[in-house]
Amino acid sequence: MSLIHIENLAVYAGNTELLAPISLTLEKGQRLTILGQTGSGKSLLAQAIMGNLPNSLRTEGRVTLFGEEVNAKQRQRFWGRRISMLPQEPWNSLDPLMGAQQQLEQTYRMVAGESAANAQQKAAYTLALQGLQDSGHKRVDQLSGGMAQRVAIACAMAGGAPVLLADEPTKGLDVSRRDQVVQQLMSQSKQGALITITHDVAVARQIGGRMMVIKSGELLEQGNTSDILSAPQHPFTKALIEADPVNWPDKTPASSHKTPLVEVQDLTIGRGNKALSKHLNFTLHQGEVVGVVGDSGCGKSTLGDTLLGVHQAMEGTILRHSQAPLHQWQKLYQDPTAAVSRAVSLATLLEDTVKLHKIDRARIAPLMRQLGLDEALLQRNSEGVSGGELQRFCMLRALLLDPVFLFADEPTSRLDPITAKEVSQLLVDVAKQNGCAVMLVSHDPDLIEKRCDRVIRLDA
Amino acid sequence: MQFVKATAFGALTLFTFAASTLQAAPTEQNTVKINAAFEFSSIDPSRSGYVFTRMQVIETLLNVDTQGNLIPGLATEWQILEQGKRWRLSLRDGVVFHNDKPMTAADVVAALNLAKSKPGAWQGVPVTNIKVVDEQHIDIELSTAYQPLGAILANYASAILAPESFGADGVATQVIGTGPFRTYEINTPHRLVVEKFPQYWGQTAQVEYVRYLTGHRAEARVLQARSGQADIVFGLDPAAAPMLKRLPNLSVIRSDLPRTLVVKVNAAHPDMKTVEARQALSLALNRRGIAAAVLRAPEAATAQILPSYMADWHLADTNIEQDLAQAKALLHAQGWQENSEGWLEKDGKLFEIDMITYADRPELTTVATAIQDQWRQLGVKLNVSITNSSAIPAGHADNSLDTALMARNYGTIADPLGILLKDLAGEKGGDWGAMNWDNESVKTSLNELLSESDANAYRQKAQTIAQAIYDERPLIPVASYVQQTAVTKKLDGFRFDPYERSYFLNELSWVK
Amino acid sequence: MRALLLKRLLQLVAVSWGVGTLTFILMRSLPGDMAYRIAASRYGMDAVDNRAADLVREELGLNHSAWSAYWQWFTDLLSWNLGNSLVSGEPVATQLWHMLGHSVVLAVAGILLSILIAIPLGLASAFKGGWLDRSLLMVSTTLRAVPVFVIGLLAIIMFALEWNLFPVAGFGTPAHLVLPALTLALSLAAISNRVVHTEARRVFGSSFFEFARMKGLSPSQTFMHHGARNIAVPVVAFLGIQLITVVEGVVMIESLFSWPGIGHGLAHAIFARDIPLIQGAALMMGVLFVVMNTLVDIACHYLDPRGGQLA
Amino acid sequence: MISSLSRTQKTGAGLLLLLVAYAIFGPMLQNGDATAQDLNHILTPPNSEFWLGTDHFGRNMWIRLADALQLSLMMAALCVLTSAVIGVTAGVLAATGGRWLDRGLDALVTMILALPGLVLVLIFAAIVPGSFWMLYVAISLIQWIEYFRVSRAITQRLTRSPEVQSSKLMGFGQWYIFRRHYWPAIAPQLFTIAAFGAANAILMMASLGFVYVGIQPPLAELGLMIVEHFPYYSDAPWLLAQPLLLLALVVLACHLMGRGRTQ
Repeated sequence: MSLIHIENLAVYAGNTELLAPISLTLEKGQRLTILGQTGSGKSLLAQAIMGNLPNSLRTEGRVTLFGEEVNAKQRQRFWGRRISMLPQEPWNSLDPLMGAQQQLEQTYRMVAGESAANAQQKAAYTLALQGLQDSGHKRVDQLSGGMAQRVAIACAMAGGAPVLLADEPTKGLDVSRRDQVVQQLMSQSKQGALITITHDVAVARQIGGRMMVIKSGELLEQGNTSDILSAPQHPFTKALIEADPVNWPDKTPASSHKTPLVEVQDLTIGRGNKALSKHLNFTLHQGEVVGVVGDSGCGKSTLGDTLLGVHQAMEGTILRHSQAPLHQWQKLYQDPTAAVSRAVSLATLLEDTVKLHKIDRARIAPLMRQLGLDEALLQRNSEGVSGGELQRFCMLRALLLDPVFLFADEPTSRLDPITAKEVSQLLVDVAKQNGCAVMLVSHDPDLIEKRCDRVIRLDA
Repeated sequence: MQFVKATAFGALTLFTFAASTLQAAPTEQNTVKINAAFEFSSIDPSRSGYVFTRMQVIETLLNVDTQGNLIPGLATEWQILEQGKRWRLSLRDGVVFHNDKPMTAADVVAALNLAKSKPGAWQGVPVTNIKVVDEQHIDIELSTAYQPLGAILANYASAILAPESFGADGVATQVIGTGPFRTYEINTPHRLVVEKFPQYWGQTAQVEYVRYLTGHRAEARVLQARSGQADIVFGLDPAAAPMLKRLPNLSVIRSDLPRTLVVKVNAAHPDMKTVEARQALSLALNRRGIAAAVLRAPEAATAQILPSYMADWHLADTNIEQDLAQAKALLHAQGWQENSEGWLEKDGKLFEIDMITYADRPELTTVATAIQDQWRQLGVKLNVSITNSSAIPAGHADNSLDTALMARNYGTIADPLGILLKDLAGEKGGDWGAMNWDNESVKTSLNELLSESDANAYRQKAQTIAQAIYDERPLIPVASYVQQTAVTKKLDGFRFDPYERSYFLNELSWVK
Repeated sequence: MRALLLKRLLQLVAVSWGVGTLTFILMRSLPGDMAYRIAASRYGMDAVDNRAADLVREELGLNHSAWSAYWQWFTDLLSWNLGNSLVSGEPVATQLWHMLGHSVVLAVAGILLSILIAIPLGLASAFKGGWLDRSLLMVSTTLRAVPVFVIGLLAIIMFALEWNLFPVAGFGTPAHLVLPALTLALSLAAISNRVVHTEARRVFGSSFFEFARMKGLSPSQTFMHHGARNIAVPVVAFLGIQLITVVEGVVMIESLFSWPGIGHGLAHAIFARDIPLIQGAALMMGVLFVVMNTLVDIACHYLDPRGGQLA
Repeated sequence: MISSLSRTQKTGAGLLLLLVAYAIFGPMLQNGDATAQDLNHILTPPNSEFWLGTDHFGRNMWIRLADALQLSLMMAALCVLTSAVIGVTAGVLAATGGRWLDRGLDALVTMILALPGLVLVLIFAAIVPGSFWMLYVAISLIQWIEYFRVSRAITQRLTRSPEVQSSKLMGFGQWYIFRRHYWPAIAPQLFTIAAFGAANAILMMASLGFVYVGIQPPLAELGLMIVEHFPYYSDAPWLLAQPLLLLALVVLACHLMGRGRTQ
C-alpha cells in the first residue's frame, strides 16, 4: 500500500497554470528529491500535497494518502500525525516567545498524546540527541540557523508522522551544518518516507533515492538520483549540476604577484569587545585574489571591514602600502538589495557616483558590456532587477572608482547556483584586468578553492 | 489569563466605590433634586452664603417680600433712632439653632461682628459698634446715617450662625443655622444635601430631603430638566426654553429679575467720551431683535437700567427703538467717516473697541455676539473677548477696559440706592457701574438721598438721577434679565424669588 | 528589573520637578491679575470687586515676586506638601485626592470597558473577516471622526433622554458612572479594536502559526498557546501609549457629565488661576504617566522577553 | 508616489478635494458674509435663498460653514507642516548626532508627554485667549513628537544598514545620504502620520471650543458651532447636524488618506 499516490496534481492561480500536472507514488522507506531553481514552483507542489495552499490558488488532480483519497480539508486531520511538513525558514516557524524545549514538549503532549512527564522527558532526550541539551530554554532569536532547523525537525517529527516533507531544509546554512541536517532527515524517515525540496545538488547527491527536476512549473526529468547526476539528459539539468562548485574547472595557476598592497601583523579582530580571531599575519598583493573561509561567526566579515577601516582592529597593525584615496577601497555586499537605495533608478545612482568623482562617461559602456548589463536595465530601480543583475551593477559602480582593494563578502550566497557561478567568475576576471586586489569571503570551501590564488582559513 | 484578573480588579473597585456612596436615608422618592449653575468653593457665609440661604439652612435678621420691601426675619421689628445713627432690632424668641441650642442676643451680635470683618456686603458701611441691649434687643451704632443698612442685614453675608460653627480664625467650619432645613451632607464644590429640621420656628417643611447639584454647563442643565433627573433646574438657557415647554412632565416658569443686561462704557475712552457717541452706540442696538431672538423674551427689551416696579427710579417715556441713520448722523457730526471696508475712521484711526464678557451666564456670550454685528453695521469694530468675570473690575481698576457686557443685579431690596451708591458715587464710578463718568450732580444728589426722609422729595431727586443716567448713558442697558426655571409637575407650591434669596423649599409638597 | 525601577524613579523626580516648573512658568505668563481671578472664584462671579481683590492679594501674598512663590512651592514639595489651593484654602493634596479618586474610577472603568469591547471584536473581525470586518471598520472610522464630547452628547440623547435608562450627569451611584465610562470606552475602543484586528491578522498569517498547525495542533490549541500571547504583546504596548490620550477624553467627558474629576477641576483651576492646584494636578498626572509607563514596560517585558534587557 | 495610493486613499483624497473646493468657492456662490446677522430670520430651515438655512443669529450657514472649514483646514495644514519639519529634523539629528543630543531631545519629549496634551493646550490657549496662532503653536508643540519618534527610529535603523555604509565608503556626504537613503524611507510613514495628525489637530481645536477656550466670536469654528447649536437639537436638528457632519467628513477624509495600505 503506497504511502503517497498523486495523480496529475496541478496548481492554478485563476486560470494561469503555476504548476503543470505531476504524478508520483511513494512507498514505505523511499526517498524523493525535487530539484529546481528558486521560484520554479517546487514549494507550491509541497503545499499542494500538504493541503495548505493560500486560498487564492486552486489545485486539480487527486491526492491519496495511506490508501485514502482526501481533499485539502480532510488532510488537516493527518497533519503532524501521519504527514508533516518542515517549512523553509525554521527561525520564522518557531514561536518567537517560547523556549525550544517547551515547544517540543507541547507537540509530544498535544499531538502524540504523551503525559506531561513523558513529554518533558522525551523532549529533553530528543534535544540531547541533537546536541542541543543545554539550549532547551533558549528562544528562537538565541539559536543559530542550524540549531533552529534541528529543533523544527524534531517538532515536525514529534507527532510520529511517517511521511516528512522538507522544503529547502539547508537554505542559508553553511556546509558543515548542511550535512548534519541531511543526516538527521534521512535517519528520522527510515521507516516512513521523505520528500526533500532543494536547489542544492550536493544535498540531492547525499540523499540518493529518486529525483525529479522542475523548471518554471515544468517537470523536465525524473529517475534515480545517481543516474541523473552522472548522465543528465536535459540541458538545464546539466547546467544545474555543473553549477555546483565541485564540478567547476580547476583554477589556472595565477602569475606571481610582487608589489604588496596591505600587510597585516599579529592582528586581532572583533566586534564590540568580543575578539573573534587572533594573531593573523598575511600580506595582500596588488591584483591578487585571496579567499577567506571559516564557519559562520568566526569573523570573516569583520576581517574585511577592519581592513576597510569600518571597524577598529583590537590589536596588531594594518600597513597600507598604497596612497590610493579612501573611495578606492570598496566592498561588495552579501545582499545587494540591502546595499542599493530603492528610491531611485539605477541610472540616477550611477549618475551620482559619476558626478561625485567626475568619472569619464566613456568608460561606462565597455564595462557594462563586459559585465553583461544592458542599457534598459538601468531605468529600473533596485527592486526591478534580479539579484545577479544587481550584484553586477554594484561591481560596475565599484570598478568605475578604479579600486585598489575590493572586499567581496559572500557576494553569491543569495544567488541561485547558475548565476552564482557566472558572477563569481566575472568578479575574479574583471578584478584581475584592472589590477584590483580582491578578498573573497564564503562559507563554501569548494567555491574558494576554485576561484582564489590563496586561501586564509579562520577558526572560531 | 491576565485579562480575567484585570476585569475582576476593575469590577471590585467599581463595587467598593458604589457601596460607599449609597446613602440609606435620601432616596429618589423623598428627595427634591435641585440643579443650578453656582458652585460653592467654601461654606463660609461671607463667601458662598447665598447657596445656604437659598437652601433655607441659614437665615438673616431681615427678609424681603416679593415687592422688595423689608419684612421681619429673625428680628421681629427694627427702629431707626438718633437720625439714622442707631438701629435697634428686637429678636424673635423661640428660635432654635440646628444643634438644638436656643438663639441668644449674644449669638446674633457675635455673628454680625464676624460678618462685618469679612469682605463683601458689609464694606463701606459706617458701623462703629454692635452690642447686646437685653435678651430681646440688640443695637447697631453708625457714625453717620446709612439708609441701605436694612438691605445689608437682609444679605446672605449677615446670616446668623451658631458660634460653634466658626473656627478659631472666624471662618466657618460647619453650617449650624436656624432655617427649616439642616445640612445632611456637604461635598464642596458640587453637592449639598439638606434634611428637614422639625423644630423650625416658622412653617416647617413638608419635604424630607433636598439635594443641590452644580451643573456647570448650560446644556447639561437643560438635559437634567428634560430627563427628569432634576426636579427644579435654575438658569436654563433661553434657547432651550421652547423645547422644554413642549414636555408634558415639567413646566417652565419665566420670572423677571431686578437684574439688567448692561454695557459698561469707559467714559474716558477717547472715542466714547462725548454723550453723542454713547447715544449713537445705544441707538444702534436692535433691542427688540435681541430680546425676541436671543433671550426669547420679547418684552425684556429696555433702555433703563432699573425695572418698572422700582417706581421712584422708573422714567415714563424712554425710546428703545433702533435708529441706525440717526446714530450714523451723530457720529458723522463727531468727524467719523466711513472707509472702504465700511469701518468708521477719523484721522487714520478706526473706531475699534474691545468688549469683555464671561461665559458663566449663557446669555452674555450670545448677546455680545449680537451687539458685535449691530455695531458693525454702524461702522464700529467691536472685538469680543470671553474671559473670567473678574476681568471687568480689574479693567475698571487699571483703566484698560473699553466696554464690558454684564448682568448687574440692582435690586437686593425695593430701593436700589445702596447699589447705585456703589456703582455711580465712587470716585471713578463703580467696579460694576459707571466708569470715569464726570457728572458731579448725580454723585451729590445720591449722597443726599441717604438721609432724605420726605417721600416726594426722595422721588423727585430719584427721577432727576434716572433721567441723567438715561440721557448721558454711562451704562447702556440692553434688556432686563429673564430667568427660566424648569419645575417638575410632581411638585406643588413652587414660588420663584425675584431677589434670588430663597428657594422657599419649605412651601414645596409632593403632588399626591 | 532593579535598574529599570531606579531609572524610572529618577525620571519620576525629574518629571515632577519639570512639570511643576513648566506649569508655574506658563501660569505666571497668563494675562489678567491673579488676585481678581481668585476673588471671582471665591466670592462669586458678580460679587468680586477691587476691595475683594486687594484683600486676596494681601492674604495670599500675591504681590511677592514670582521667584519667592516658586521657591516656596519648591521647598514645600520637598516636604511632600503640595501647598494650599488659593481659591478654597484647602490643602491641594486633599482636593486632588478627592478629584483623583473620581478620575481614576472613570479612567479604569473606561479602559476596562474599551478592552472588553475592542478585544473580542478585533479578534472576531480578524478571524471571520468579510462583512463583520467591513462594518466594524466603518463604525470605528466614524467614531474616530468625531470629538469625544460629541459621542457623549449622542449617548446622553439616546440613553438618558429617549430611553431614560441612566442619569444625565452628576455622580454618586454606579448608574452615574455608566454613560461617562461608555463614552470614554467607545472613543478608546474605536482605535484599539483596529489595532487588535491588525495584530491578530498578522499572527494568523504568520509562518509560526501555520507551522504549529502543521505540527498537528488544532486551531483552538494553536490560538491558545501561540496566538494569544503573540497578539497580546503589541496590543499591550499600544494600550500603554493610549493611556496618554485617555486624559484628553477624561477632561472632556468630566466637563460634559459634570463628573468631579481631576481633568474638569484642572480646567476650572486654569480659569481661576489657582496655580498651586494646577501644579499639583499636573504633577499628579506626570507621576501617573511615569508609573503607568513603567507598569506597561514591565508587562511588555513579561510578555515578550525578547525586548532585550529591561532598559 | 501619488499614483501608488490605495483605493481608500483615493476616496479620502477625493473627499478632501471636495471639502477644500467647498471651503474656498462656497462663500462666492452666495452673497453676504459669515457674520452678518438677521434677528428676524433665525433658525430658518434650508430653502432656496439660504441653501443651508440660518443659525440662531440668522447668519447664513452656507458661508459660515465654509469659513469654519477654512479655519479647520488651515489649522490642520499649518500644524502638520510645522510639526513635520521640526519632528523630522530633530529625529534625524538625534539619530545621527552625538549621544548627548539624543538624550537631551529624549528628555524633552518625555517632559512634554508627561503633561497631557490637552492640559498644555489649555494653558497655552489661556495665555492669549481666543487667538488662532497660540492654538497653532500649542497643537504643533504636541504633534511634533510623533514625527520625531518615527524618523529617529527609521534613521537609527538605516545608519547601520549596508546601504548607508556603502554610500559612505563611496565618499558621499551626510546631505546626500539623507536625500537618497533616510528621506525615501521616512516619507511614506510621514504621510500616514500627517494625515492622522491633521485630523487630530482639527479635533483638538473643536474640543477646545467645547470648554470655551477656543476661538472667540464672531469667528466660525466647527467645535464651537456644535456647542452653540446643541440647545436647538430638537427645534432645529438640521442646525446641529451640519457642523457635526462636516467635522466628521473632514476628519474622515484625513483618516482615509492616512489609511492607505497599512491598516
